[in-house]
Amino acid sequence: MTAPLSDAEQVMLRDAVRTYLAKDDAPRWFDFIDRLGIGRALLDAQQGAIIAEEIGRARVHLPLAEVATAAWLLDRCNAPVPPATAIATLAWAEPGLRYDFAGIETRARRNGDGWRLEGTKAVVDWATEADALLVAARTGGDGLSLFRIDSARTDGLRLSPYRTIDGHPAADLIFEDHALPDDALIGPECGALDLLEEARDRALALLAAEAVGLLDSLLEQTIAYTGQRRQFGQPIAGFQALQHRMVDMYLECELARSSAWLAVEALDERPAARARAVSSAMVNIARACRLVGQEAIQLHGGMGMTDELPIGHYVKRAMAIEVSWADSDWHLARIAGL
Amino acid sequence: MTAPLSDAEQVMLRDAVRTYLAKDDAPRWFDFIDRLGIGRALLDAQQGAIIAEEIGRARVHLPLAEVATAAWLLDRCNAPVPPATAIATLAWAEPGLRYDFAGIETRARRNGDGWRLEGTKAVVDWATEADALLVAARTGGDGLSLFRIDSARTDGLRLSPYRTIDGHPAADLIFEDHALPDDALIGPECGALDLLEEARDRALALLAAEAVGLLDSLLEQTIAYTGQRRQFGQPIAGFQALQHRMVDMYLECELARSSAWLAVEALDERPAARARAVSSAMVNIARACRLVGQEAIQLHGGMGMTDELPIGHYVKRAMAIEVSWADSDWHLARIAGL
Amino acid sequence: MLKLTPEEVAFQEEVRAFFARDYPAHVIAKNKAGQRLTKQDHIDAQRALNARGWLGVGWPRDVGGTGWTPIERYIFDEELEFAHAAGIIPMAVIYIGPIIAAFGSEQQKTEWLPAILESRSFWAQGYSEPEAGSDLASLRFSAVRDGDDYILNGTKIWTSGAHWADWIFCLARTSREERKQQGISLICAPLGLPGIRVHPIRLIDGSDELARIEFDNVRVPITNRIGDEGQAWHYANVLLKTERLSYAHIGSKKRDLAALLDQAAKLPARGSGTMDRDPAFRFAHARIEARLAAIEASILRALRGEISMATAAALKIACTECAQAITGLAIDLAGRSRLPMLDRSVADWADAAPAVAPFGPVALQSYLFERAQTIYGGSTEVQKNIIWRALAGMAR
Amino acid sequence: MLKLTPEEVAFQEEVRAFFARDYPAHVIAKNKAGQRLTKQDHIDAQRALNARGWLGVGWPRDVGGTGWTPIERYIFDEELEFAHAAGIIPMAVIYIGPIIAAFGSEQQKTEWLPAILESRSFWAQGYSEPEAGSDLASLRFSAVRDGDDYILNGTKIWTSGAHWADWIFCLARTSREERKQQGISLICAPLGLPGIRVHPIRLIDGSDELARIEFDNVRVPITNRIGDEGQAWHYANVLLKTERLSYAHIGSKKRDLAALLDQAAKLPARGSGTMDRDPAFRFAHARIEARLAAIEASILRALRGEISMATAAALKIACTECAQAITGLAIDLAGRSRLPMLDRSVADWADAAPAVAPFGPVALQSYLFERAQTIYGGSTEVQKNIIWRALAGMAR
Repeated sequence: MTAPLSDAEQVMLRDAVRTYLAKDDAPRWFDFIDRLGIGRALLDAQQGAIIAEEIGRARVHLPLAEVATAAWLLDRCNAPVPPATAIATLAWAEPGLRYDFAGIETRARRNGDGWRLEGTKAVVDWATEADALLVAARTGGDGLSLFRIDSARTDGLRLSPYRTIDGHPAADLIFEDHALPDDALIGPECGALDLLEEARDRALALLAAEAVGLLDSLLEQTIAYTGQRRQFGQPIAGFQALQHRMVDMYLECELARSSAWLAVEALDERPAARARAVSSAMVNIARACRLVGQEAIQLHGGMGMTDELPIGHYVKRAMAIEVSWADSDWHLARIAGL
Repeated sequence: MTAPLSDAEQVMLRDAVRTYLAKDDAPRWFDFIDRLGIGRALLDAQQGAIIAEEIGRARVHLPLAEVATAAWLLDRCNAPVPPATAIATLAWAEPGLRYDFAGIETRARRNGDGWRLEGTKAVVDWATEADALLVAARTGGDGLSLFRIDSARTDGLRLSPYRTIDGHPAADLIFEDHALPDDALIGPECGALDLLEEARDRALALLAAEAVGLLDSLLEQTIAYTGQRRQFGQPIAGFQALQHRMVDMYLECELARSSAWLAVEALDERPAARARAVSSAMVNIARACRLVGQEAIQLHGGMGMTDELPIGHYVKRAMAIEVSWADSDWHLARIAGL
Repeated sequence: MLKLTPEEVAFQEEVRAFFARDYPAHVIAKNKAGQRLTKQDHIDAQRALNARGWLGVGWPRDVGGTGWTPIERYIFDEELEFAHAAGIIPMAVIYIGPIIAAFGSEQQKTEWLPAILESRSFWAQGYSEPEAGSDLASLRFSAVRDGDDYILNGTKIWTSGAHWADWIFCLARTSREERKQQGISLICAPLGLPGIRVHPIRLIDGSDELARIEFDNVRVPITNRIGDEGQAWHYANVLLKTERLSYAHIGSKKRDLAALLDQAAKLPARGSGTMDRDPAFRFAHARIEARLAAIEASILRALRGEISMATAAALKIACTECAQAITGLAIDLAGRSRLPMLDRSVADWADAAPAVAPFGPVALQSYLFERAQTIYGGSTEVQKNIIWRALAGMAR
Repeated sequence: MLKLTPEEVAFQEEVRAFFARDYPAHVIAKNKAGQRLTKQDHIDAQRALNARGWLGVGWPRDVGGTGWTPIERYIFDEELEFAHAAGIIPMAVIYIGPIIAAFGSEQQKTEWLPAILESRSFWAQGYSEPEAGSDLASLRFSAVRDGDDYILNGTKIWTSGAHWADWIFCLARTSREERKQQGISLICAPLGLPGIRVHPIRLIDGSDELARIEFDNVRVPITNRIGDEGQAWHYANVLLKTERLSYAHIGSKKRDLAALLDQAAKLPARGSGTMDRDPAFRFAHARIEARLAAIEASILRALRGEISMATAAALKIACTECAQAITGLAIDLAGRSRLPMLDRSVADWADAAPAVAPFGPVALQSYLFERAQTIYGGSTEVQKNIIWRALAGMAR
C-alpha cells in the first residue's frame, strides 16, 4: 500500500486523468496506464476512485475495476501480479446463481499434476480482451478456490463474445474438461470465499466512484440541454417543475458522491463494517443511477432516446454498474442481515 | 339484498347525504340514519359506498363501516339485527397479533349454560358508544367464533376509553372471566373465520369509499389554499412545481376512486378474486392517503400543521383508514399469496 | 359497471378463439421468443385480421371498419395482447384511417382505405419536428401552393416505421397569418417522391425503426390534402378524442406482469430457492399489480362514460408510467442477465449468450424503449399542464 | 476524511461518559418513556451542561462558549442524542446567543448571555409572520422610532417555546425605503410587556408549544436592538452560515432507527414471528439506514470543508426528509398501535391504552410533528429554488 495522497496530489492525479481522457475518447488500456504512469495506483482504492470517477465522467471503455480487482486478488494470494498494462478479469457469475458466491457450481478437479475445470461463467466483463482470467471454482472440500488461466489456453473453453449494454466487451465462458497446470491455483485451496467477498467490495467502491462521474455528467448534460432547448417560447429550463426535478437529480448526485467516499474509506474496516458501508453506498448509487438516468432521458425528450447523444450511453453504463456485482435488494438484505 | 340503484337514484342518495352533512357537521348516528331513512342501505355495499364517500368528504364522525359490518355479520349468522340506528362494532384486534385473525387469543369457554370470555381487545372503534359489541374469540376446537355482548354487561369487562387520531371514540377491552349467556354465540361455533374475512373486505370497501371523499376534499382544499396564499408576490398556485405536485395528488385521487369501485364491485366475487381486488384497492388507497396527506400538509405550509384548519383532521382520518384493518404490506402479501 | 355484460363476454370468447385458431402462429411464436417481427410478419398478421373483418378497429362499418363499441374494441385489444399477437401498427389503421374516413375525399377513401386494409400500403406519421416536440403549435414544416400542387419543405422526426412505409401524412403549415394552431393542414405524400430523404435514427435500445425525414421541394397534388386547408388541428383533436385510450394496452401489461412470475420461477434467488418466492420481488410485483388493477378500472370507467381532457391526460400518465414500472421490475428481476446487448432480429439470437436467460436482454431493451412512452404523444409534463389547467378551472 | 482523529475519539468518549454519569437521569428516563419534558426538566438539563461548560455550544470561548470545532460540536450533538438527553432548546443558545456574542453591545453581552447560560432566561424567536412564511423578505412587523424607544406592531407566528420564554427576538421592519431585504432590524423584547399577547397554536400532533404573538404598540428601548439598524438580514445570514448544519440530528436519526429494530423485536408479525424478521420492514429499514449513512458522510464532508449555500440547502432537504422517512417507517411498524391519540404529559400516559404498544402513539405524534421539518427554516421548495439558482449559475 502506498501512503495516502495529499489533497494537492489528488487534484494532480484527477487533472492528469481528466486531461488525458479529454484528448482521447477511445483510449486503449495499455496506453492509458502506460502514458499516465498510474499502474501503481490500481492497488490503492483512494487513487483508483479518483481515476474511476474521471473514467465515468468521460464515459470511456476501460477495465479499471476488473484489472484492479484481479491485481488485488493476485497480490493478496502472493501470486505474480502481471503488469498493470495487461488486462485481467475475474469470472465468478454463473447461470445458476443470482449474486452469491456460495452458489458457484463450476468445479475444478485434481487431475494428475494439474486440474480439470468444468462449468459455465456468465457475462464475464472484458474476457475477450483479457491476458489473464481468474476463475472462481469449487474444489475438493467443497470450498471455493481461485484459478488463473492465461488467455492462450483455449482448449476446452468455449467463449461466446458479445457487447454488454454499456458497450464493453464481454463473454459467456463454458469450460468443458478444461486442463490447467498445477500452479493455476492461486491462494489457499478452498479458502477463496473471504477473498472474493473483499474483492467484490473493492470493485464496488471503484464502480461507485465511476458512477459519481457518470451521474455528475448526466446532470451537467441535462442542465445544458434544458438551457438551450426551447419549447413554448422559452428554454425548458425556465419551467420550475423541471428545475425542481433537476434539483432532485443533484440531491442524488451529492449523496452518490458521499456514498462513494463512504465505500472507499470503509475498505480497510473489519468485514462486517466494510460490508455494511459498501452495501449502503451501493443502495444509494443504484437509486441514483436509476433516478438520474430516467430523468436525464425524460428531460432530454426524444433526443434522450437516441444513440447519437452521449446521454443514453452514460445511462446504460450506469445501468450496468447498478447490477454488476449485485443489485440493490442484495445489498439491502446484506445490510439487514437477512 | 336490494336491487342495484339506478344512476339517478345514486345521485339522489348522494345529494341527500351531502345536503344533510352540509347542515350538520357533528351529526349523531341515530339522527343521521333516522332522518335520512337510510337504514336499509347499510346492507348494500354500493349504497354504503355512496354514503361513505360523503362521510369522508365532510369528515364527520359516524360509525358507518362499523355498524354496516356488524349488521352484515349478524344478518349472515341469522341473528337478530338491531335497528340500523343502533351502534354495533366488532372487536377483533389484539396486542398479540398484527392483522391476521388466526392470531386471535381471546378465548370463550363453555360454562354451564353460557360462556366465559377471557382476553384483550385493542383499539375497538366506537366501543364506548356501542349498544352491542361483536367479539371474535377462540372456542373449543380452536376455531374462531363470534359473540354478541350487550353494552349493559360490564361485569368482568375493563374498558379503557380514549380517542383515536381521527377523533373517533375507541377503547381497549379486557375481558376477565366475563360471563355470557348461551345465545351470545352467533353463527356457527368455530366457523367464524371465513365470515370475518368477508366482513373485513366489506368494511374495507366502505373505508375505501370514505377515503375517496377525504382525498378529494384534501385536494380541493389544497388547490383553494394555494390559490389564495401569496408568497414572493403571487399566489403559490402560480408556481409550476407546486402545480405538478397537485396534479400528482389528483392522479392518486383518481386511482383511489377507481380502486374503491373495484373493491365494491368485487364483494360478490369468489373469496380469492374478492381478496385480490379488495387488497389491490387498499394498496392504492393507502398510498394515496399517505401521498395526498403529506402533500396537503406540505403545500399548506405552517397552516397545515395546525389543528385549526380542517386539513389535519382529514389527514388523520386518512391515516386511520390506512391501517384500520390491515396495512399496505399485509395487502401486498395477500395479493402475492405469500 | 366494471364488469362485462353477457354479450361482451361472448364476444371476448369469440376473439380469444380467433387468436387461438385463425391467426398466424409464426407471428405469435416470434413474439413469445422475443424475436423482432419483419414487415412480412405484420402483413401476415394484418391479413388474418382483415380476413375476419377485424383490422379496421376504429373505422366506421361503411368503409370496412368493425364499428365496435369502445368496450368491444377494448376487449379485442386485450385478447390480441394476451395472445402475444402482433400489435397493429397504428400509423395507418389507428391514426390516419379514421381521419380519412371522416374527412377525406371520396377518391381518398376509395384509393387509400382499401390499400390499408389489404396491407398494400403502410403509412408513416409526420407530426413531430426537431424544434417542435410536445409543442406542436410551433411547427415549421411548410406547404406552399403552386398551381394544383403543394411544395413541401422541412424536416419531420421520430417517424416510426418509415422504413416500411409507402406513404406519410404530415402536419404542414399552409399559412402564417393566423394563430399558431391555425394554418396547419394535413397533407399526404408517397415516400418515394424525389426530394424526400429518410435518415434512420438509432435508439438507445439498439433499434432503428424511427427516422428523421427531410423534404426538399417535394411536389404533391393538392388532392393529397385531407379535408380543408388549415383544419389539421381540428382533425388531430378529433383523432385524439377517439384514440386517446388506444395507448392503454392493459392486456399487454397484464400479460407481461404474469410473464414475470413465470420467469421468476426459473431464476435462482438468494440461497436455494427461485425468485418467485423472493419477498422483495413479490412485493414490488404485487404493488404494480394493484396499481394496474386500479388503472384498468379507470379505463373501464372512462370507456363507459365521457372522457374529459383531464381524465385522458391522467390515464396517459398512469398507463405509460405503469408500463415503465413493469419494465423496471423486469430488469430488476433479470439481474445480471440484463447485461448483454443482443441483436434480436434472427431466430437464434439468444444463442449469442448461452449462459444468460434470454428474458434478460429482452427486458433490458424493452426498458430502454419504453422510456419513450412518457415522452411521445404529449410528454408527461405537457399532460400535467393540461390537468392543472382543468383543476385550476374547476376551483374557480 | 470521514473518520475521526484519535483526539476526536477521545473527546467522544469524554462526552459519552458525561451523559452516562453527570447528566440528570430523570430527563433521560422521561425521554426514553416518551413523556413530554417540562420546563424544569430543560432547566435541569441545561444546568448540567453549563456546569461542565458545554451549554454555549456555538459560542466563542470569551463569552462562556465551548469554542469547539465543527466536528467536536457534531460529536457532542451526536452523543447527546444517543444518550436520549434533552435537545438544547435552540432559540436562546443556538440562534440568538451567537448573534449577541458577535454583534451585540457590551451591555447585551453582559446581561443576556449569562442569563441564558444560567437558565435564568428563555428566549423565543420572532421571525415568521402570517403573510411571510418562507418569504421572509416580505415582513410587515414594524418598529418605529419614538425618541429612545421603538414602538413595535405586528404579528409573529410559529413561535416555538413562547409559553416558557421570557424574551423574544424579532425581525422588524425599521425602514420601507430600501430593497425588501434591507431595512430589517433585530430587536428584542421581554414577553411580559404590555401590548404583547401570546396565543398558543394547537398542532395536529396534539401539542401546543407554538404560538402566534401579537404586538400592539409595544414600547422597547432602542438599546434592545442588536447591532445596527437595517442589518438584521446580514446577521441572520451569518447565523445561517454557522448554524446551517445544526438541524442535522444524525445522532437522533441513528438512535431512532436502531430503536425501531428493538421495537420490531417485540411486535408480532404475520404468522408466528416478530417484526424484526419481516422482510418488507427490514428492507425499508435498511433502505433508510443506507440513506442515512450517505447523509452522515455528506455532513462530515461539509463539516471538514467549506459549505456552499447549495450544499447547505441540499443537506437541509436530505436531513429533514430522512427524519420524516424514519417517522414514516415508525408508524408503518406500529400498525394499529399508532391509532390512539394520547396525552403524553404525565408519567403513566401509556396506561390509558393498556392493549397498545406505547411505541405506537409516540410514533404517530412524531410523524405528525415532523411534517413541520420540511416547512420551517426555509421550506423544501425554497431550498430547491436556492439550489436551482446555484446549478443554473454553474452551468453559465
